[in-house]
Amino acid sequence: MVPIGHYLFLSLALFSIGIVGVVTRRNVIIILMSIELILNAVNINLVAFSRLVGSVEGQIFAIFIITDAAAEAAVGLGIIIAFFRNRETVLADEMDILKW
Amino acid sequence: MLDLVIFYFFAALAVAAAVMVVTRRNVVHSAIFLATALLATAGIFLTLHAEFLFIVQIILYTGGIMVLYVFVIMLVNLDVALHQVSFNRRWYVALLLTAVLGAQAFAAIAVSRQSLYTLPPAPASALEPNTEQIAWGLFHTYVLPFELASVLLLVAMVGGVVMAKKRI
Amino acid sequence: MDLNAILHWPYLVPIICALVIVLVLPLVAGYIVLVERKVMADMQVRLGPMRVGPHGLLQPIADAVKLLLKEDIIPESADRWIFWGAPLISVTAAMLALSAVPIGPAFLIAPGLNIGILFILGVGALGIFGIVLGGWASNSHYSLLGALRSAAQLVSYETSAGMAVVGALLLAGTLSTTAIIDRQAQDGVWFIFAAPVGFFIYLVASIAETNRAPFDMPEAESELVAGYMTEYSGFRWALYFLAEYTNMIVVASIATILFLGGGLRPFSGTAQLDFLDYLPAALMLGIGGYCFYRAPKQPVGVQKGFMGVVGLLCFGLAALLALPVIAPAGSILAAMEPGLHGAFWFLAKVATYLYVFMWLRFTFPRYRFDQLMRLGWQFLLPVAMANVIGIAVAVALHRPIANGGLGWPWWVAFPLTTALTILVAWYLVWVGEKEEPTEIKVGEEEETPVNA
Amino acid sequence: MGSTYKPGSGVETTVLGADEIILNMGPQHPSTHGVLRVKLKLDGEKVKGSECVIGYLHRGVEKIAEHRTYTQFAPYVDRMDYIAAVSNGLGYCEAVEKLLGAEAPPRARVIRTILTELGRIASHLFWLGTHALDIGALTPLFYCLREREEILKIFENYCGARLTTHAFRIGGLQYEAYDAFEKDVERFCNDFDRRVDEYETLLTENRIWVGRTKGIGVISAKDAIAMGVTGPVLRASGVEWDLRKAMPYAAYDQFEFSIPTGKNGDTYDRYLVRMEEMRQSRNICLQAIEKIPTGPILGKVGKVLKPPPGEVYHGIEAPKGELGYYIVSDGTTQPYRVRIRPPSLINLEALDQMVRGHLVADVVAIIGTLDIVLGEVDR
Repeated sequence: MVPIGHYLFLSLALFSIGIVGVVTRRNVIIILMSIELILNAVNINLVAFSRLVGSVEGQIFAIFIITDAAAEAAVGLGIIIAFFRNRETVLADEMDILKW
Repeated sequence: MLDLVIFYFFAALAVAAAVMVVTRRNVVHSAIFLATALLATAGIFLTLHAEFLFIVQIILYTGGIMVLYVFVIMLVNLDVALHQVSFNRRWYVALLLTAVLGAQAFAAIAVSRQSLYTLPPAPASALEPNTEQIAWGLFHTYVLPFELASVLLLVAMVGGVVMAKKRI
Repeated sequence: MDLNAILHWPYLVPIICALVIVLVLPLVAGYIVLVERKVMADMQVRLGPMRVGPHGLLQPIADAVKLLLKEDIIPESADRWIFWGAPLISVTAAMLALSAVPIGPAFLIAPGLNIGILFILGVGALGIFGIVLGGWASNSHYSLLGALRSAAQLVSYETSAGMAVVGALLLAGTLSTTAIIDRQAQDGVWFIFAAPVGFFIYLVASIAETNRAPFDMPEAESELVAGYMTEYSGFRWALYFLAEYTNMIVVASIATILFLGGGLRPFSGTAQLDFLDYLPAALMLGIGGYCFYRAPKQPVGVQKGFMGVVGLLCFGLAALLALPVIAPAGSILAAMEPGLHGAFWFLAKVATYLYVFMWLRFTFPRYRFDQLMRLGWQFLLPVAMANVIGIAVAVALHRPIANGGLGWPWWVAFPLTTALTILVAWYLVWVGEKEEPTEIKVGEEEETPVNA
Repeated sequence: MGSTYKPGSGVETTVLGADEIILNMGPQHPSTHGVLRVKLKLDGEKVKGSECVIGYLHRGVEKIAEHRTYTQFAPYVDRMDYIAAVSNGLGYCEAVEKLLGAEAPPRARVIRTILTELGRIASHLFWLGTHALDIGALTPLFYCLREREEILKIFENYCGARLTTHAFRIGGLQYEAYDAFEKDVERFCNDFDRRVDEYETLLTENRIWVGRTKGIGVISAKDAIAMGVTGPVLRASGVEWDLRKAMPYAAYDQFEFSIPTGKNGDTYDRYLVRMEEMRQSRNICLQAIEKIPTGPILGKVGKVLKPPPGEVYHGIEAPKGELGYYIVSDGTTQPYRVRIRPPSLINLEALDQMVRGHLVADVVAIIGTLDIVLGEVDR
């Protein structure tokens, strides 16, 4: 059994990389993908602790998070398509006015 | 020993792929690396005896969500984005702040390091049979969140359709 | 490490099985292509490949050599690495999916996998990445359109296929492939008889998933040249082909496991019909005999000899299949019987399923893309859901009273719900026909004149 | 559907909306029946406009005619619609005969009719096979080619050539019918009825086939007439116009046959019309072999053809539509000008209107249903 700390550090690494992606990239699609990385890091945490305490509840919540990720991807990508159709761009810093 | 080797293999793969996701200029490459990272995470789940979650990760995340991403990437024109600056102008500030945040979390884990490394994990049999236990939890204990999740998906579906449709 | 330790090494059997699959599968896929061409030729009043070897028996090898020797062209404007790697993704996913398929009780790479069916479905679906990325990396409109069609089609029909699988899983009560087959052995009934509608849905959805005619939109050669494979040539193209045929084997295996009783003999529980155990051997004997009958009629001496060798091979297989049955109970030979015969019946069922694929391909025209989507979402998916509900009800009706069911006999509960499901399907067809052609309005275009 | 035809409509390829792409189909494409290039303006997969680019197979047939004698030019016309070469020859020979004021003897005319109708069947069979192949049905092609092979064998026995037959000569026939000619034709016709039924069992009530062809590429009778569309395409729109009945030539006035017409002018109707035409052609052949008159096969036209100055137009009902020859003679042995009205080219002009609003897959079906031969379109 790999110590649980290993998993936490892995999770932390993925989480930080995801944060870096969200705050530094300009492309909205990559920002969304970075959010997926963050959610994934959370999942690793949950499952690791579920293994530690011997209860599947952590895994059940991981499933909920995956559901949430699916919902987020569907709506987010829908917005991106709608935005791209109007403005022909997918860069976050060009989405700077409320109405066009 | 074998456990550790497998863990480090998947962990290294996940981290390396994650780094590539946020640094690649080409969105398609990013998507491929994200899929790799997600598959590596699935492997991590397998080392944690979460077999059902492993396959859910592959079917839903990699097979479903990532296909959606790739699909959208191909719909929105890529060639323009390739010649644009891919990072913010103040990216170093963001990086610094993230590093601070990461260091804090790192410290937090490191402080409780001892207990995390010595706590005996529950016996692997506690999670067996994995699929049945998850089913029981989902459809019995957490049936209300489960239904709510389905409503969330419905809302997302409607939202996605409304957003992406040209003329409603 | 002595011999005994090696023999009891837990990874020995899986590794042997994996090697067999990786090494033999390309050959098998090649021969499926040959069989397909022969079947096609037979249906189209011609002979098919006849030149390489007797009756074209060596054609797959000639094809493989040709493809290997061809120049590996990577288009100038293609995304080199993705173009290079995409076929590998498809092949890897398809082969990986086979690792959870039990070809008979003895031949299984991952025996303890308690999520077997989901594993096959999920990993097999990853092959879509190879298709989409390959189409995108080619940097060609045809390829991209083919790839997008393929992705949309696969995702759409996976839902229906998944629902059909859920129906069978309700009957089985487990996800493990071996346990599903055991359950069918216990019940004495293959699930195709309990859930014929589910089987039909899975058949249609699996054809669509493997991009076969009449759903071969992604590679519709008359429209998109060759879809996502347009820019591929030589060995990479062959890899895509290998992936496609491996996927066919995978979906056929899923259908065999879930609906056709896996490696079970027909009427495996009926002792009076045990003479069926001789059927495999008899079949092989027949084929071998036919080879010897045809051998003198071959035009060249070499081909005569080759035909004789094929015949001998068949006789050998016949002996292999017959000996365990004849051998006294308890001997080593008799212990091999379940493994050998299980593999035979499993492969026979897979082959039959593939034959249906081919048969349909040469009979039907191709659907149009929107028709395909309409069929998938507006007909197949609702019927699949009705099927799941129907089976759930039937299972509840059939369950013994002691377990909280109603204890209806099998032959009442299942036919009743099947009939109801068919009624739903019929209703959907009726509704669909009433509102059928969503007239494509030409007037819609006029508001934005495209012509100068 | 209203009449939306605008002359000179094409695709503006420089101004594109956000979701629009230009897709080039052909000239090297499996289903453009040769070297047709279609520029499609697509919105997703929906066709917003199309433009045919032709000329990849241009051989200057009309110009060649000006430097050949009337007799020398006859084999060239076979190369236009090479699927139904007999019809081309018939049209040309009759046009020149008209110019000369000569007439082929009765026996020649009946044999011409038989061969032309066999050619029509062969052409329709080839159309059916490739059309079905375009829509994805692989097998009908081979069944169709099996029967076409029988027809080609008859041609081969008759004149030694299978495809570009050059079977006729100005003033009559080049060859006398061979001994078993009537028997061969009769045997083929007797078999053929059953064969057509066989194709129909494969396709006519097939849900996929109906779904792929019904309501696709609709063209109204009014539009069809306005664009000069002829042949089965016109008849499928409900116009009962067939030159064999309207202006009988060869020996068509002697035989009973009907003109099948459609109602909706869609791809399915065109399919039905052509299937029925094959049956009618078979009937004509059966009637004709009963009464092949005896007599000479070549009228008196002389060895050197020198038509009087003047001009003539003669149109026949080729398998694909009205095939017309307009010949101007200046009194020498060579025509001053030959202008050919190829049915495929005129029918192809309807393509743009037929494909608008349909999907890419339908474009293939519509090109197939127009039954074009690029040799004829480009000449």
